Parts: sequence; structure tokens; C-alpha cells
Amino acid sequence: MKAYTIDYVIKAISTLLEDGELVYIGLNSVPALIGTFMARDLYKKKIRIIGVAEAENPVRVTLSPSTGNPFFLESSPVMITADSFDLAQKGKLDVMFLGPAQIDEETNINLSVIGDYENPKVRLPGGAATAFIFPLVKKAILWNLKHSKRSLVKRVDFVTGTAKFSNNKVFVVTNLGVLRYDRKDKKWYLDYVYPFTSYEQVKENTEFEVEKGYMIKIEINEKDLEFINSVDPYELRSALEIL
Amino acid sequence: MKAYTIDYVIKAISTLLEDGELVYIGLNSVPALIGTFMARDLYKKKIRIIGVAEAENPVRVTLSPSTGNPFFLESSPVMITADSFDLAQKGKLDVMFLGPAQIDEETNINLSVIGDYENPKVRLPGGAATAFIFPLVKKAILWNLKHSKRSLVKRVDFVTGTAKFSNNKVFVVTNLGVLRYDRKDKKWYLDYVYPFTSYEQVKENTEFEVEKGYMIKIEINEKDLEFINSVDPYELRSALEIL
Amino acid sequence: MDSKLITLEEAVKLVKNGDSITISGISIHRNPMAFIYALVKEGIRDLYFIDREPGFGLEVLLKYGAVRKLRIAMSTLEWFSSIPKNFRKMIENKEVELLEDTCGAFIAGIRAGAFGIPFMPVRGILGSDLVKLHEKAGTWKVIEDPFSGEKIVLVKAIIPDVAIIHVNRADEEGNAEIIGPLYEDVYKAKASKKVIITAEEIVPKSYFYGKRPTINAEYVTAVVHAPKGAEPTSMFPLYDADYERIIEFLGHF
Amino acid sequence: MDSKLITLEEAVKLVKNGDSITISGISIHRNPMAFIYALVKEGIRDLYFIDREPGFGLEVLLKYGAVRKLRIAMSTLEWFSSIPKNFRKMIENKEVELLEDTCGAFIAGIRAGAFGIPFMPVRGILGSDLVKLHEKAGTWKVIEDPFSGEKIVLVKAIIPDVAIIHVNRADEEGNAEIIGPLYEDVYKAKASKKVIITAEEIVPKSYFYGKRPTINAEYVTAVVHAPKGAEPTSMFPLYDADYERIIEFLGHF
Repeated sequence: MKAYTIDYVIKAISTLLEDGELVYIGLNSVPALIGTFMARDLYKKKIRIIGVAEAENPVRVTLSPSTGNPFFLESSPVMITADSFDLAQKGKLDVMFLGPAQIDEETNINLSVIGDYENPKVRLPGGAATAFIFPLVKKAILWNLKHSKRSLVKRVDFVTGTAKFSNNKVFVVTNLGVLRYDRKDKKWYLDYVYPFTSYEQVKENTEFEVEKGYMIKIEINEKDLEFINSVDPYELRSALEIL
Repeated sequence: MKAYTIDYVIKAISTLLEDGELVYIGLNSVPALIGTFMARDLYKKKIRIIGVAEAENPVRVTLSPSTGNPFFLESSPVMITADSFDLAQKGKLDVMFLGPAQIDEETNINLSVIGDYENPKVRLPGGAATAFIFPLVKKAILWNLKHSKRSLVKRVDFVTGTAKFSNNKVFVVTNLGVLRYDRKDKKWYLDYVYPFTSYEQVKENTEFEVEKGYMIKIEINEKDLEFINSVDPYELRSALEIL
Repeated sequence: MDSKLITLEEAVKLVKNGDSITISGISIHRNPMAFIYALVKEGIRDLYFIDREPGFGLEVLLKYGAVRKLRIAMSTLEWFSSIPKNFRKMIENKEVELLEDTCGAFIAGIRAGAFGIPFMPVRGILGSDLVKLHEKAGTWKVIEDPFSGEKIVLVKAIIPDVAIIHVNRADEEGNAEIIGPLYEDVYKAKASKKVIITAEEIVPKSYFYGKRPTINAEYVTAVVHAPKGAEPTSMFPLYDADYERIIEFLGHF
Repeated sequence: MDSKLITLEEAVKLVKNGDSITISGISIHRNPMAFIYALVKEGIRDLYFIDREPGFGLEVLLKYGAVRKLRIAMSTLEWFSSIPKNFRKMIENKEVELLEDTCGAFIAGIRAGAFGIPFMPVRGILGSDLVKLHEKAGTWKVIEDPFSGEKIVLVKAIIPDVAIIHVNRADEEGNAEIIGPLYEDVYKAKASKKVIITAEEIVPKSYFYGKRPTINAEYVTAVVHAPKGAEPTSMFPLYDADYERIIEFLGHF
């Protein structure tokens, strides 16, 4: 079976999730959705999955063009987003995924505009929950499939949201590996790489400094691929393939 | 058929309601409940009735020991109290009934304590929605079945709520008649009396000044009594009879 | 999620002496009576009882000396006793302290607790003597609305230690369904640190597939199977209040 | 209450050029598409479109030049187009103005509108550049929580002129039932000055006896019978999104 690069992103996301976590999945979040269900159903992590589809920990899902597909409810009760976000305000939401176009060295992230807000070069979709939830959630997993000096930047063009004033955990999962933000020394560490990526490659493609972290290699096996294909039988994720 | 004094209170309440009004009925509100349904079902006023029973304009009701009886819902959808009170915050609730132990000349009302709050001579049930809703509702109908200089007072012992800073209509329906507060000259007028009561009697039994108002006589006919008995077949209202 | 189904005897141990609690229902309707009886049998003491319009359940707790402090907008047993006997006597005798609330402010406070925000504004109220009591207690503040400049009351979030909510149906994880009147029961459940659901009927989780539970499992600590658990208060649409038993308890007539 | 049942053609006349509107659903799910198509056919202009995570319905309104201003937290067609074409192009070309919101703040604002209170606090957000935009627009203020002294964002009540909510069932008075995901649709209905319900099915009022409607008639201005009224967006549990028609509209491939 052939693995897409995005399958490594999915596996990395799955790896970052831990027992006991309550995980929220937003719109337009294909790798987050597959990775989270992989963690729960293939790696048997005791997590609970909620999200914008308003399905409370559905027994099974099949990926469709929307990660907000209400038909997830065929195997779950409804839990509405306002209720889920109230949990975040109480500090009871563990994990949230955000897909910024730019991430900077201070944990500022941008999902709003490339260029100036009033005169944007590119108008992006908007931050959705970002500004609100990024500082509230216990673990923020940022994902970006175009790791380059234009996406992992010194300073974002616009601060859609920031974890600068929070004390939470922040990870960035990209097509090159996984960075972890260390709050003590305010630096980024490379914790995970893929068989086809290296520290040097990450360093070269990141505008801010990245130190060597755990440097664990994410591997994909047949079981992983089988699982990913079972959730995404139409290979919709291939549309996100950018390498 | 014999008419209780409370039947005149009920008829007076029914008389005060007008087409188009949205009317809320709280707990422990027997005359309000019967009077309101009389207005709608006997006098065909186009009013809508909601309340603490959370029944939205029930087709029919039978009085039981609680005016919050959920079985009103056998002929109505649920409309929850929080939703009804949100309408009040928007200025969209027309009529509310309150049953204060004391009412004073400035429209202050007391449902909390006789005597000092910290050292009460009598601890009353409490104001329920009073403080919140009395100034918000367009027409407040206060009812008191013991019209005397101890209940209609110069100054209440405790201001549970007040309409002093509001611009709404305030009526007081008692066992002696109906007073209306006039905001222009800040005086009370006697608008309705019963066949067995008079202006002099009201004046004598009220600590603050009362002027003659419309002085309309409330009469009760057989149809009224039939209707009242149909809503209150067990004559539960007789327990409130105090004359 | 693992099963949260426990016995009534286990569940009452989740409430500690001195806890603040709130219960489902109003007046003589859908009070979690089975739990309340078990609680007084356990000899619970010094509760801080928070609610909007309680009635029978509170009278039972008061009668058995379980309550030290109250924050409610009204207590009434309506036709049975406009001012409930224990409520009146124990406050007049200063055996119990009362911070009188008002419905709109209670709803604002319990909503703030439910939403995880520190406070919520509420309209009306200004001019009431309740304002002084609550300002002294630290539960309300009067501020100028920073948008309009108008005076408005802010209510600090109400976060009870325990909510006990009697429902029609629940699954083992705590997804719960209430039929008919709701009162503030969803807000109470969402606001409280621990939530105990007592249910007339336990259903499989699949009962809720595709449906919105009235209360989501995520908010629930424990589930107790308690058929007829509201008696002698009413449980729509299953049973009406048992007027005979209420009169008997009150010792009237 | 009198019947509020009117035709789609009558209902679109309730929306005026320049109105602020909000619609049901998100992304490609339960958008009131029958109404939106009728609205653009009517030639509506200068709408101020307010929502949390719109998608298809907004793209249609934008394509036909119905919108002047947006206040939303995100617009996406997800797999079909991460950044919807008209959304991106019209903002970049300054044909449409956008005040970007964030989900929690939108929920706080629409709840304040729903509850009839002037504002609502929301946690998080501080440090975001959105704060400056909203302070300038007069929609947010950063204050010190008068209880704790901590900084917090207040969101001014959001009160759209019109909400259009597509539902599974409604009676003629406007009591409405939504099955499955709810999003902020109840808050939208409660907050808005006019509420238009479009319904897959019209049921007799007795359908709601003893039940809590998702939206109560008291909040509703008009009811329209619109079977398949969400197509090509999805309508749980009746029909899935029509991917072919969405792709066709987008002019992809």
C-alpha cells in the first residue's frame, strides 16, 4: 500500500494524543479527524472525540468532503458546539486542532490574511475558533501542510490568535515533522521527523530557530494504512497532498 | 351560585387584560391563573398565556394545588421560563402578576420580610421574579387579598422590587377593588370597586392617599361563576378566601 | 466512556457536609426526592442550598437539619403552604441564613456558571434592596455598561459543588433526557462541579443516537437508577404530585 | 395564535435591502437554500451577513451581489474549496467588507442578543489582533472583571434584523423542531428582530404538545413550507449534501 505524505501527518497527530483527553475537531480538518480516530480506534487511546459535526464520540465515521458531516450522528448523541466551547471556557477541553497559514516563534498564528488586514494579498478563510480557544485549550495541535519559510515565520502578518499569554502545550505538525514549543526557554524543538525528512530540512525551511528535540522517527505500517483507508475509502485526503 | 370575594378579584384581573398581550403566570398565583384564562376563554381576549408551568398557551387547564402544574402541557408545547424571562429583558413581556405582602405609595413592593431583613418578624416566601421583572414588564398586576393599612403602606419594610424607575403600568387588585398608579402625578386612583365595597372603605384601609378614579363596578354574572368553577372544580380558591 | 451507573447509597457519598448544592425542579415538581431522602438518612449537614423556586425538596432538607444557608428567589408550597413552615421558622430563628435572590439574576448567574464565564449582566433589579445584600455578599456588582453607559447589575457565576437532577431517561454514561418542563436544570448541570443524575429509566446509549440529550454525558459525574424518584413531587408525564403524602409530611389538617 | 404560514415569495419580502441577516447551519449543512435562492432572485442588495462558520449559502449570496458586509469567524467549503472563491475575491477586491469574528465571541454576542442583555463576557482572545478591529467597530471592549480584576473581553449583543432558520418540522404558529446538530440556531432565532422558519414539513400544533420545540412560536415571524429547502446542503437525517450540485455551482473541474 502506498502512503501519502499526509498519512505521516495523520500518524503524527495520532501519536500526540494521550489517554483521558477530550478532543475537538473543527471544520476543514481532514488530518485531525483521521488522526484522532486512529488514536482512539487503532491505538486504543482512551480519548473522547467531539467537534463541529456536533457528534459526541461517534462509534465510527467515514470521511466525506466535510468534517462537519452530521451523519456522524448515526452512531452518537448530539453534543452542540456551544456546549463544547463552554467546556473550553472552564479549562475542560484538552485538545484542539487549528490549521494556520502562518505560525511564528512566539506562538502567534495567522488564519486571516497574507499581507495587511485592510489590503490583503490573500484573504484566508478566517480563524474560526482560533482567537478564542487557542489560549484556553490544554493542548493545541497546529497543522500546516506547506512547511516553508513563508508559513513558519519570524512574525505572522496578522495575529489571529496566540498562546503567548497561556500556559498550554503547543505542537506544530507539518509535512516535515512535529515541532514542540517549550515555554521555559521560549524555543521550538523538533520532536518527530518522517523517514524522508531531517532536522536540516526543517531548519532550512523554518524562518525561526528550531532546536533538536526528541527526534523520534514516525513510521507508517500496513495496519496504519489499512485504518486510514477504512476511514477515508475515497482517498479524499489525497486532495491535500502537496509534496 | 355563590360568588367568593376572590371571584371578584379574578374578574377584576380578567378585566385588566387586553388584546395582544403576552401574559406570564408564576407560582402560587390562583387568582391570576383563573382570571387570565377567563379573559382568554370567556371574554375572548386575544392574549397568549405562558408561565412557570412552562406551558405555552395551553388549550385548557384545571386548577390543582400548584399553578406550576406540568400537566398543563397535555394541551400545549413547552416554553421554558428562562426563555420567557428573556422576552421580559427585551421588553416583550406584556403582563406579569406579583403577590406582595406590602405595597407602598412609590410602587415599592415587599415579598421578603415583615420587619427587618436580618431580624424578620415574618419571613415571607421571597420575591421570586419580582426585583428582576417588575420594572421590565409593560403592565404589572399586583394582587393582595388582605387590603389594609398593614398591606397598602406608606413605606414597605423591605423593597423586594420597585417600578419607581420604570415607565410601565402598575395596578393593584385587592379584596376591595383595583388601584391604578398614575406616573404623571405620582398618585393612586381607584378604578374598580365591587358591589360590596366603596371608595371610603378603600381610603380607610390604605395608608397612602387614594383618589377616585374611574370607579367602575365589577359585577359577577352566572357565566363568570360557571367559568370559574369549570377551571376550579374543586374550589381550591376558597382556601384563599379571607373576608 | 465508562459506565457511571452507581447505587443511590454510593451516590449520596458524593455530597459532603458543607457543600453547595442545587436540585432539579420547582415547587412540588420533579424534585430528586429519592436522593434527598437518602441524603438526610445519611445525616448530611451544613449544606448551602442554591435554587430559584424550590419547594418540597428544600422543606425536607430543612426539616432534617441538613441546611445551613440558602440562596433562593422564593420558597413556596403554594396552596399547601404559601410560606413553608420549616423555611419560615428556621430563618426567623436564625438557624438558617438566607440570601434572597431574584429569578432573572439566578438565571444569569447559573448561565454564567454553565458557560464558564465569570459573570453575566441582567436587566431590571435596580432599586431593589436585594442589591445591597448581594453587593455585601460579593455576588452582584452594579456597573455602567461600557457600551451604553447605562447602569446594570452583573451577577457573578454561580458554581454549585453538586447538582442533583432527576430525569426521565439516562444512559450509563450520563446522557439524560427530561420530558416537559425544564426549568434551569440544564444550566444547573452545566454549572456544577459534580452532577448526579437520578433517572426513572436507564436506556442504552443508542437511544440517544442522532438525538440531542437534554444533558450531555460530558457534564455528568454519576447516574443512579431511581424509578419513582421524584415522588411525592410530580414527574411529567409519568405521575402527578402525590397530594396526600405532601399533606401528611406537612402535618396539616 | 394566528397562522404565520406564508409562501416563500411573501417571506423574502420580509428581508429589506441593507438588513443584517443570519442563517441556519454551517458549511454545507442545513443552510436555508430555498430561501436564499428566492432572495437572490428577488434582487436583494447590501445585506450585512452575520454568522459563525457559513459556507455554501454565503457563497451563493456573494456570487449574486447580495452582500455588502460580513461578520463571520470563518468561511470555508472545506474539501471543495478551503477558501471559497467569491468570498476571497470580493474581499480582496474590496467589494465586500469583513469584520472577522471568532467562534466564542460570536456565541457570546448572539447569546447576549438572545437573552436580551446588552453584552456578554468571553474568555480567551486577548492578544489577538481581532481585538483592535472589534474595539474600533464598537463590538467588543476589554474590561477588568469587577469581581476578580482580570482582563476579559465583553461582546456587545448581536441583534440581526432577520434570521432565516431551516428546520425539520414546524407548526403554523412557528414552533419548530431541528433534528441533530443545532449550531447556534436557537440563539440566532431568539436574538433576531424577525425570524423566518423554513420547514421540511408542516405539522399540526398538537405535534408539540408536551414537547419542547427547538424554537418557540413566540420568537417566530413567519413560517414557510420548504421541502428539500436545504438542498444542495445537507439536512439530517433526511438527505446528505448533494456533492454534484455543489461542484457544479463552484465551477470546479
